[in-house]
Amino acid sequence: MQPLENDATVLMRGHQITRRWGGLVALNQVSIDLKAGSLHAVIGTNGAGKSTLINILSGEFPPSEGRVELLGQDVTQWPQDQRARAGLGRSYQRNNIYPPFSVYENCRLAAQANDQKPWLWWRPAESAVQSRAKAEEVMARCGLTEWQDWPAGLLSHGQKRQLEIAMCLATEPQVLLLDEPLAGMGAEETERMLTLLTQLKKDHAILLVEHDMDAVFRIADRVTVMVNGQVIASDVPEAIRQNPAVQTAYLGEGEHAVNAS
Amino acid sequence: MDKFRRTALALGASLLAAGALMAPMSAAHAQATAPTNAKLKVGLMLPYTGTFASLGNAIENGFRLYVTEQGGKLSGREVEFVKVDDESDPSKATDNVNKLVKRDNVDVLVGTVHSGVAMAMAKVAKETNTLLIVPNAGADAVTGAMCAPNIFRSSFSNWQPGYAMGEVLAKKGVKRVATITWKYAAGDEAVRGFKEAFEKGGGTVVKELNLPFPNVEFQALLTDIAATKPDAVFTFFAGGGAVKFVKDYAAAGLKKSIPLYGSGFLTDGTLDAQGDAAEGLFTTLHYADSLSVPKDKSFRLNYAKTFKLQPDVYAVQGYDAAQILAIGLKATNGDVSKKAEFAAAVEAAKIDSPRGAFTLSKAHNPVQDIYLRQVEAKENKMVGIATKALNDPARGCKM
Amino acid sequence: MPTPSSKLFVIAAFLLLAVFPTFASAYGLDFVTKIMVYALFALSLELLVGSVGLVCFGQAAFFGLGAYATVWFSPESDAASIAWLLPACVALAAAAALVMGALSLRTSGVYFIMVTLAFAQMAYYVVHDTPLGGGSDGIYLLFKPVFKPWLDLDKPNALYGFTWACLVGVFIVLALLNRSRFGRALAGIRVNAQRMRATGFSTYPYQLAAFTLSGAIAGLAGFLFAVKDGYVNPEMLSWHLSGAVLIMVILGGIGQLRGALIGAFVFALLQEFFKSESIFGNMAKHWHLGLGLTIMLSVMLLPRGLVGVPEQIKNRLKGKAHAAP
Amino acid sequence: MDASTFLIQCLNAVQYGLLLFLIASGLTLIFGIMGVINLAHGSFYMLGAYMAYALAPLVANTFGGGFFATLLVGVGLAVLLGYVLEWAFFSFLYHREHLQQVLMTYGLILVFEEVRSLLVGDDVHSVEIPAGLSGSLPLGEMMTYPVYRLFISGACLLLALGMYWVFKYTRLGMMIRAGSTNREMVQSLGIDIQFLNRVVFAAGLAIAVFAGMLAAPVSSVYPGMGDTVLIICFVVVVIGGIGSIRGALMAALLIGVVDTFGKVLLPQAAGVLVYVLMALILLWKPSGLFKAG
Repeated sequence: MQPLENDATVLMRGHQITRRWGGLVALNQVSIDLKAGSLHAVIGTNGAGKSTLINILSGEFPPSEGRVELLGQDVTQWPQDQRARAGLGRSYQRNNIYPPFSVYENCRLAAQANDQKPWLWWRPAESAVQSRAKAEEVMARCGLTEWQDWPAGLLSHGQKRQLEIAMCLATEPQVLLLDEPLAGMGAEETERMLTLLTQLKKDHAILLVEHDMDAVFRIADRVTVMVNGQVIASDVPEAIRQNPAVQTAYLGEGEHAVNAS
Repeated sequence: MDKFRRTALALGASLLAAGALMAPMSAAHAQATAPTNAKLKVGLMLPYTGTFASLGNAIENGFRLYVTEQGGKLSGREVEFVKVDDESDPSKATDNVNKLVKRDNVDVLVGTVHSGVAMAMAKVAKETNTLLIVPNAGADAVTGAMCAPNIFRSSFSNWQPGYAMGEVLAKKGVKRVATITWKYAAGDEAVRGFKEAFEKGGGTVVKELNLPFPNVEFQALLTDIAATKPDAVFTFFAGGGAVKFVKDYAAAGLKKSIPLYGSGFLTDGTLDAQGDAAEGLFTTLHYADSLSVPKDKSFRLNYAKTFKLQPDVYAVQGYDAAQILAIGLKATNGDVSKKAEFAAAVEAAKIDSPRGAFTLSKAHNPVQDIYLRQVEAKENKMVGIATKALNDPARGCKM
Repeated sequence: MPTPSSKLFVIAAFLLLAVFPTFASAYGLDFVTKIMVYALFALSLELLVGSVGLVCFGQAAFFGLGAYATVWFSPESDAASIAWLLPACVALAAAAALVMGALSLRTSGVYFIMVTLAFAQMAYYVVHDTPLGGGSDGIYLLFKPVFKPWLDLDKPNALYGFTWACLVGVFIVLALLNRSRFGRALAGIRVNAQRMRATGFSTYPYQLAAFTLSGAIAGLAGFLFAVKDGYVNPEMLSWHLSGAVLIMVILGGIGQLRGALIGAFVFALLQEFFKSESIFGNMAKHWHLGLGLTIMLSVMLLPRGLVGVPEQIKNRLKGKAHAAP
Repeated sequence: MDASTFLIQCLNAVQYGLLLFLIASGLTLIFGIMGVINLAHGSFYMLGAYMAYALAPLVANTFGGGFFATLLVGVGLAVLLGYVLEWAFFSFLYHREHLQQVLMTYGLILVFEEVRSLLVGDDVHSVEIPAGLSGSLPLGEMMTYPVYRLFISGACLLLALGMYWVFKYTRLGMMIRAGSTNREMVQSLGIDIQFLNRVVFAAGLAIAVFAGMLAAPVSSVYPGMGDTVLIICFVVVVIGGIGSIRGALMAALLIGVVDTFGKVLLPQAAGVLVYVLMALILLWKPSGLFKAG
């Protein structure tokens, strides 16, 4: 086992992660670092293994090979909830919220993860001031305050994506794994989300999986390109834009390649 | 709608709704003092649904037949029936009995078939000192550990038919017998009675087979019987289980090589379903077809006339339950509350039953002849008396 | 969250039950005691099905074990004290639930239903077939427990009051629990267990705790039933009883505590109604038919069970359409 | 247990396993494929047995048909009944939670039990084994084996192969399997899912009735017989893996072996063995032995 590099700013690292489903290799020797105060975007065509990577980093299922480190600890064998409590938050590509509960309750329940105290069975959940305050805060940050009493299931798709982020923030994570948060959002909502992400960047390490190229190149500090489960390039945005391998493999020969140069 | 009116409305509505639910229970019944000419309330707690439904009907028919023969009155008191379906479910038994004893204030309780339910009835009868006549359930404990001055039985104890067949096989010189039954009280008690008599007569029970109740897959155990090659097989099954066992036993070809013996319930009320698979089977029971008892002839005639079907042992037991009640009432001229005189009269009486006259033991279980019967042309023909006036040992009865 | 009018309904119901003995007949007292015991039993299942979303088809195992424990632990010669007998029976049922839950919770959905059924059938046959259980004809409770100076459960009024107190107590505990952090977490697990894990809740211990608590409450109901009848029988662990209590909870309406109460009362009263000779004469023998048809009608007309009736009526009156944002 | 007895017990185990599959086969359709928790399956089986008993004389004197003619009439009636039942009581239940189906089918059990008691009464009956199959073959020196039980085993194997073939290789089978996994998708493809559900439900009920009629001569006909098979049928479907015909057959055979040898070798524990088996399997493979299909 290689000694852990103790570069303090790397809050989360995936090291030589491989994942096989029977014969199919979904991820092949993928390594990735998430530094504090920086947003690391991962782009790639559908089926490139982006979601699999997020699922392995978040602990949804273990890697076939390789190691996952979080805040300097080897968390490869840790279950998902343990990683979440250690400061890892994730949002889902498909909406994964509590539809019957109100928007406020969705956020409050997420915030309660850090203040569980199940033995206080006679005290109402409302009395947990800490989770209530946190819920109010994240709703405000994500612009959901006026919808707080609506059942989450009745929100528009864009609003649900914002709620997904809000719930992720409610657990006060240090590392954020965001799976296509901008998918299906209107222009105005996308702008709001990008400003939010740039603010969050300051005090979190963010992994952003996204298809929206313009957004990625505007806010990413580092971009990793994946094709067929492998990393073909990982650099600052400008370098990636020039990188011939990325253009041929990812942007294809077509007109996109022309105006990119 | 402002807040105050809404809460008031809600409170009113819910009180109304909850009240409606309680209404049927609250009718406080006047405690009827029982002057001797008031109606005699008889509480019939029998299975009217489920596997024992036909037995419940037969017992009720038998009981009603005797009452109609007396002109609908017993020692001057008109008989009124209150029926409750016990569903052969012991967990509901206590409440069903309470319904009859506390709500309907019945003078006498008659029931039931399932021995688990009968045990619960016996406990309530003892606690409330209500007269109870058991027309079928053979659990030994009813006239054993649970015996009481106000509890009578007009049927049998599981021990009796088993014991009688044990004597028959011992006398016949049969040496090695295998037994098979469900793993439940009635089966265990019948096999225990059989073993007691058979081993006293020199025989040995080589194998005691049993299977979980109500499993009816007998093939595995029939093969086991064939492997042990006993001289004979003794069994206890009733209802659907009896039909299937007898047919499977014949289909497995064992009927020719290993004779099958059983307590009477193997072939009572099931003969037309069993067809010729039951032909020639020997069973022991306190009743049979073609008895030479005069009372039996008149009983069968009246029964067939009133109910358009042939009576069986359950109808006889229902009929005799009514006789026991009549004897007790005559001695106390209609006052059931005189428990001691009631019991004394019945203990001294000789009950003129279609099965043949019998008396009640100290523990109030019939001391009766157990007939040896053989199946012939879909009838349990009486071929002899297995044991004369067999008295149940009433183990554990302190009366 | 319970609405004000639902709280009032429950308070009114409990008040009515409290005053009922004053004008009840002896049989009425016994009958309502039985229904209250079944309501308590239904509450234990409502905690599982309604709050956590776990459908247990073996709840009668804990009910029966609680009842049998009452007889096993009671001395032959004299009355036991409630102070230690009741906790002992509840503890035994809770222990059984802990073991059964620890194993069953590895499965989910219909497989969970069948595993709980399997364990309950095992408990049934242990009690039915082994000498420990006292065999198929059941065993007697010779002396009913007492609490020296004030309480002798042999007296119907005392038992009625004690049962009422248990029912109200457990209802309040569950109501508090449902709105506590523990309760909200259970609700979250019911709606979306994956999301709960992603935010940091370890779902297995929560489910196991709820399963054990539910077993304990069922054990308490079993204790009361054994004391009421003074007789226990293997049928108290049979799958028929597990099915019946599930029917009560569904009929009453899942997701509301008072649904279990309403379900237990309506299920018992419906049976009484269809069995009564005075109304149906000799058709009373076929009471299953009426009950079965009523249940099928309730599925067709009441999608959210009896609890949902007021709201259904309100919606129809106002024709309120849900205005989506 | 000497060699010949062991072989006979194996035959008993296989025969009981096949009989179990026959009885549970209707449930593999309605519960396994359609996902409806059908507590009334035992009642459908009982309905079949009572039909075999009640229809036999009617068929005999209308057009002189024997056992197999009664079988055909019975299955035909069952398809009609299944069609009507699905339309009346189940067509609106698919979008509601599972427990509503539990409540509906619980009501059905009660109604079937009482209708049977009203129409045919509460006595125990039996059904004649068809003339050609009533013989029996010698088995070891003491026993004989009824030919009819072998016929039932054969019929069961044919049924298993038929169901497996229909579901694996025909368009109808493919549509049904697709419908059970994703109802909305199938609907959007233009397949009339309403009709499909009705066909599968009717087939499920018909197969359960067919099993009841075929097994009646062996099982005899008595009140509450549906109740005794209900739980074991669910055990078969669940152990096999819900939705898997192959799994149900394997599970039935496995239960046949455990039940048969359990009674002989471990009589005191015979009652719990099948449930211990199910608990072990589900804890080892939490979604049954085989995947769907």
